[in-house]
Amino acid sequence: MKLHEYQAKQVFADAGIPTPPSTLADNVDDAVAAAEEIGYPVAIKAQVQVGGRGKAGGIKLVDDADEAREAADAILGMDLKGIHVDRVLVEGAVDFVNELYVGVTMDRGEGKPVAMVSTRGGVNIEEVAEEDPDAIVREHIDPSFGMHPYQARRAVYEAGVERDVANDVASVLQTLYTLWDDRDGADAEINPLMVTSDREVVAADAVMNIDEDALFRQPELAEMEEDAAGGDDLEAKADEYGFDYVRLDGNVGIIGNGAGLVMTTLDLVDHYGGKPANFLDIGGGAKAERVTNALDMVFSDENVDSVVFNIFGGITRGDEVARGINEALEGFDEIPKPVVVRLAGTNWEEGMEILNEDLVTVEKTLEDAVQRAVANAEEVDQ
Amino acid sequence: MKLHEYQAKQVFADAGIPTPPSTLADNVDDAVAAAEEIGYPVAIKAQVQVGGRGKAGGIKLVDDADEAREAADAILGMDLKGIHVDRVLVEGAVDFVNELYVGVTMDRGEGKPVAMVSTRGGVNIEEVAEEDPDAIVREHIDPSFGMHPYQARRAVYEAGVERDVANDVASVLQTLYTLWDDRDGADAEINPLMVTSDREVVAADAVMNIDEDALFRQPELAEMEEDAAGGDDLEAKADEYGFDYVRLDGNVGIIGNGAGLVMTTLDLVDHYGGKPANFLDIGGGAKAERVTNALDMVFSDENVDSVVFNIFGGITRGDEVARGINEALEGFDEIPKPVVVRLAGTNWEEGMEILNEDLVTVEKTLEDAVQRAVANAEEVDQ
Amino acid sequence: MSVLVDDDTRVVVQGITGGEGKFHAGQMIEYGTNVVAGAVPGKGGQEVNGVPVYDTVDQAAREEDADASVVFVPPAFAADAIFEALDSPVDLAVAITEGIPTQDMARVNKRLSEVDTRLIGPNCPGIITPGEAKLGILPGNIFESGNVGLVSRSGTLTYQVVSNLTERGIGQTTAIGIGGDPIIGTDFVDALRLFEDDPDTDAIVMCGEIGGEDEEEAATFIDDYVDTPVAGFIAGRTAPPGKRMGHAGAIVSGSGTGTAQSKIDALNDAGVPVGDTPEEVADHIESFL
Amino acid sequence: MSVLVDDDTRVVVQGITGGEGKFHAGQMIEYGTNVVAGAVPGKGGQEVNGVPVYDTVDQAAREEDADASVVFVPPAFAADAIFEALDSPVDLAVAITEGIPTQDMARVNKRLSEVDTRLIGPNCPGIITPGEAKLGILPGNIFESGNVGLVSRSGTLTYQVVSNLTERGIGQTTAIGIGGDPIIGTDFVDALRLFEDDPDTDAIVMCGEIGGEDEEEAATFIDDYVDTPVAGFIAGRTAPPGKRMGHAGAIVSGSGTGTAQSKIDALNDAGVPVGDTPEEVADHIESFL
Repeated sequence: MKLHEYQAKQVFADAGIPTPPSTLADNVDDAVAAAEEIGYPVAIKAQVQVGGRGKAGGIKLVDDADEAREAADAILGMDLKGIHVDRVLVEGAVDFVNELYVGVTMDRGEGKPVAMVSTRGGVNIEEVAEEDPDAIVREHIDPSFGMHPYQARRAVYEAGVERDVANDVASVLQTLYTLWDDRDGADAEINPLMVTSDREVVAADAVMNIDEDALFRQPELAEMEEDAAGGDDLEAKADEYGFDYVRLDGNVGIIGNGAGLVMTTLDLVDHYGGKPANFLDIGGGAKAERVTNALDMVFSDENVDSVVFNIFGGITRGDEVARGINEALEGFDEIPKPVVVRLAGTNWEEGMEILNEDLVTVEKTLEDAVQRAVANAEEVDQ
Repeated sequence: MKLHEYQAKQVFADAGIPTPPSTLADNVDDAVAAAEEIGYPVAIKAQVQVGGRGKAGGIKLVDDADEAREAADAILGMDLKGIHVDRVLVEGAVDFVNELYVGVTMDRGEGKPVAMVSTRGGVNIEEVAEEDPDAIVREHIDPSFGMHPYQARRAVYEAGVERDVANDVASVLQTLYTLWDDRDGADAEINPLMVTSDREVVAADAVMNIDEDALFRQPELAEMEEDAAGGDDLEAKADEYGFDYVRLDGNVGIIGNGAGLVMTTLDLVDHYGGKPANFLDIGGGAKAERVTNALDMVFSDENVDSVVFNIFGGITRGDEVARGINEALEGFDEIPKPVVVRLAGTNWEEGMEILNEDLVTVEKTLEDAVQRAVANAEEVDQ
Repeated sequence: MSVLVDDDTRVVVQGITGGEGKFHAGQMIEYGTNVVAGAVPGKGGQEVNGVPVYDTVDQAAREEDADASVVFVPPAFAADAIFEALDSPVDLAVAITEGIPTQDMARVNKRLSEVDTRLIGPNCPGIITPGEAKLGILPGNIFESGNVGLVSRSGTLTYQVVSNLTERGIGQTTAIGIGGDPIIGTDFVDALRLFEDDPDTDAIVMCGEIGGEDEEEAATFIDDYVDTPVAGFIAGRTAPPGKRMGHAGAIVSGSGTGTAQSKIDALNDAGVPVGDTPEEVADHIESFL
Repeated sequence: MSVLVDDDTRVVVQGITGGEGKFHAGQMIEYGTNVVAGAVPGKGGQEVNGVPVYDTVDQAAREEDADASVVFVPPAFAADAIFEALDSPVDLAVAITEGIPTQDMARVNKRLSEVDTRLIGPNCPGIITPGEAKLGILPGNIFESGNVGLVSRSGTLTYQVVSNLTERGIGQTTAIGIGGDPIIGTDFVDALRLFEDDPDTDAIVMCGEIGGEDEEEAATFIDDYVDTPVAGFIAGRTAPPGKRMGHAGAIVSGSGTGTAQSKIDALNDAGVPVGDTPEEVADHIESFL
């Protein structure tokens, strides 16, 4: 779960990390009023969760009320990479001389947290990571101890942060780690962490991703979630249903249980010449209702021409799946898209007995099921 | 630093450990009023830091206002093992069916914290520890992780706590560990932790010792300190001066630097037939003023007949010591008690040059110095 | 005939009184697994599926002489349950639970470096030695005893590949579902080492997926140490970069590592053929035997 | 001729810009110790006592090829400084600081179990190999090079016993003040092992004190493994039970262990004579040589 910039900034500020003054606005008048209150220059920043906001015109620096009005008017309501902008953060501009990068994330290879510092912060940090990885100093943290103060200092000095601000940067990094740790962060980043002309350190951006699996113990952040979601309607619906769902640009709808098996189904659709319309994992142990919801999801996607339903039961039981498929399809006068079903594993025989074969095509193997679905899609497409 | 029962109970209660209702009172009327407010039966408990309070008459259980008045009157103002009682805690009596013991301390042998649980709580826990150590279950804690919940449960079930209260007892133990850890506890104990007839768990006593070395980061507890001290006047004075001081019952006053050397000086006084009047360690790197204070301390003890001042300089410098001795003694028309000085180590020669040998006797070796001091004491004693 | 578990393995089920724990303990017993105890705080003294329940894993393992534990405990309490298993006499813990916070697993991972106990999972289907013992939720009927070792990051994909093998009459020594989470106990390299050292395992299937670099590390390990022939499968070839597919293991970083292609290339370079379909994987294995 | 430190030892001083650090770094250099750097955050680039200061121990040790560190850092920050040393290239850290919270030291103690770096102290006078190197605050002039190893929990008592030896012309290979805190790095057993393994150490003085059971453990170790003759001294024979004398090491529990008598008995049982006075200790040592 990714927090919006304004939410992350609030979380950081509450923890004592210096941030510029800022106000959230959802209309032009409020944005201009906020700018006047803060004092120029200010930055007007689209609050949408897409990369490259700045380059796409979602951030503008303004020097007076007229410019503020013009910028707010341009940004509010714009579409940034398909996402509608309905709020802006109006933020005091920082007179900076350096842009640093600090971040904390989980290094899954090492199985431990890692804190990172670079003196080459700013928009190109991904390129820096790619081209000159040594420019980002990494300090691994033993999660049983947490971050020792010396580790924050070491990372900061090793990165070559200037000595007169090194203590402040180390302190920000230490706070960022504590936040990441306390709030079950997946990533926490400040890029850029600006050094001002009067040698102060200010977080000019704020990124905070929360581990979805830990939201149960982060009630305050979990409440932010709805607000932070947004984007594709079907993906929002999937969130509601609690599915792992990714929309793709093909026409073969895919439903299965278990990420690896669903990915494999996608791969086979591709292998047999089809194009996957989505990834949809109903998870383990799904009951009939969940199966019905999954079909509803895939039918709602107008790009879908054909559906393959591939279940290999472990905790998921074939009879439950068959019942769900029946329920989903028996409501229709006409089945909207042809559905191929393949059931294997736990209770697959019971499932086959229950399944209404007037409504679906049944195949015994994964390969056959996928090939049939691809063929169905080609037929519809013609 | 040992908290009073009422202080420790407040700290425990604030952390969520169930405690009986209680009120501190420093006069009989307030004590009775508190008892009325709480409702009988109540316990009236002397707030002094001596062991065996109950057996010495410092705790009385009362059933009505008359008894409360009588008990408060008896306890307030009494002397408990030499300590004057000027406050009582009036506390609701608990209708208990079992007395448990839970505690957390540092196991110095293992170099790690240890949590303890026993179903044989109550006044005789020390005897239990002595005679049947297995009746106290010990669970060592890895301080980098802190106490895992399973450890609290394991200790509680292993101790044989009844299943219907096991969760509550484990939760108290977990909280006690967290307190001990957060507040830099040396020991934290609840004895007894009572199980009531309606199967609730209540801390009927509370012990909390704080690591003196950590008081700098426990400002709230450090403020309680003054209140918690009390006792011997000279020991209070030593606290003020910041000396490690223990009053003993002999007549040879002993001042030195470093605990091991001072203890050795005591041992030699004993070895040569004298009786140490005290242990006084001026610590490392003492300046002249500290030396003066130390002499002042020892002279204030009317049992002292003779003083031996034994310094082996490392960070402590002989010239500073000599200056301090001169300053302390030059103020007197007549030196109150004969002082033997032995200087060795850093700057001892400079010290010997400075030292006013009209005021003290100088010996070159520890053995000679102690023997001379013992002889001086015998002389005065006659 | 197997690695890690067999019909001598004496199993404790943590969370045996919960819905999943009870059901799968029953399934495990039905399969023939030697389930000797359950462990659930506060439920000591009860009996579930005919086995005695204890309040702590320690008591269960001590009283019933258990040497393995399976964790069916809800995610909020699962890490603590794993810590408990690691600090008990068992020498194998299998964590089925899905959705354990990653930071909890980082702490577990630290603890794992300090103890000899092995962890499989979490978020995994478990481990099975066909005909002897299953610890977890794998559907026992699709497995058959034989001479192929299988290790997989994905649960249902494992079943798929196993069924492709079993249908051809190719049985398995042991199948290990190592789990798809970012931080797991036993990884590909650990499992490959076990199979390489098992005289009865004549071929190995390794099912990976996009995300992370475990398959790449496994490829290097195979190249250096594994003589037993290995066939691979990598799920997620068509996953678009940067999209999250199902579990956290399946995030493709933009940097060229962690993609299906980089994994396939690494395995191919180590002499491991990678099937395009599960059937092709079975073809490769058949050719080894 | 020595254990742990000699004239090749390259020393970093943590806290070299503070009052004590600066003074004692100067004293160490004057004694001939090879002090190669200081480490103080924010003071990198400065020079103190003629040695360069770095911002981190890592940088200091890397740039100046140091292999030992001495910690003169105030108690509130000392544990972090020790952790820093343990996580740097040095393989010996000597912590002089007195008054470090015990819980901080418990965490340091855990870390010590994970690294190869040795810690001496805290709350100790340091270590000296006479004529070669001193790391700490011991007054160098009372020591003399020779063949007696000395290990002591107490600072000034060490000086006393050393002076009794030196005055008789008995020199020392190395003297180690292990510190009087409840939790310390190197203990009696560690130090005894070092001296036992040192071919130039012909006799050992061990100065203990009341509290804890380290002396009892040392006695067992001596009985089992130490051939080099050992003479002991135990401070606190006249300390009343239950009274706190100076430092936390010196608490007598009521249970019969930790008392001076139990320590003396244990040492005697291991064949170690215990002197009533420092002079008697010197007598014993003289008799060994």
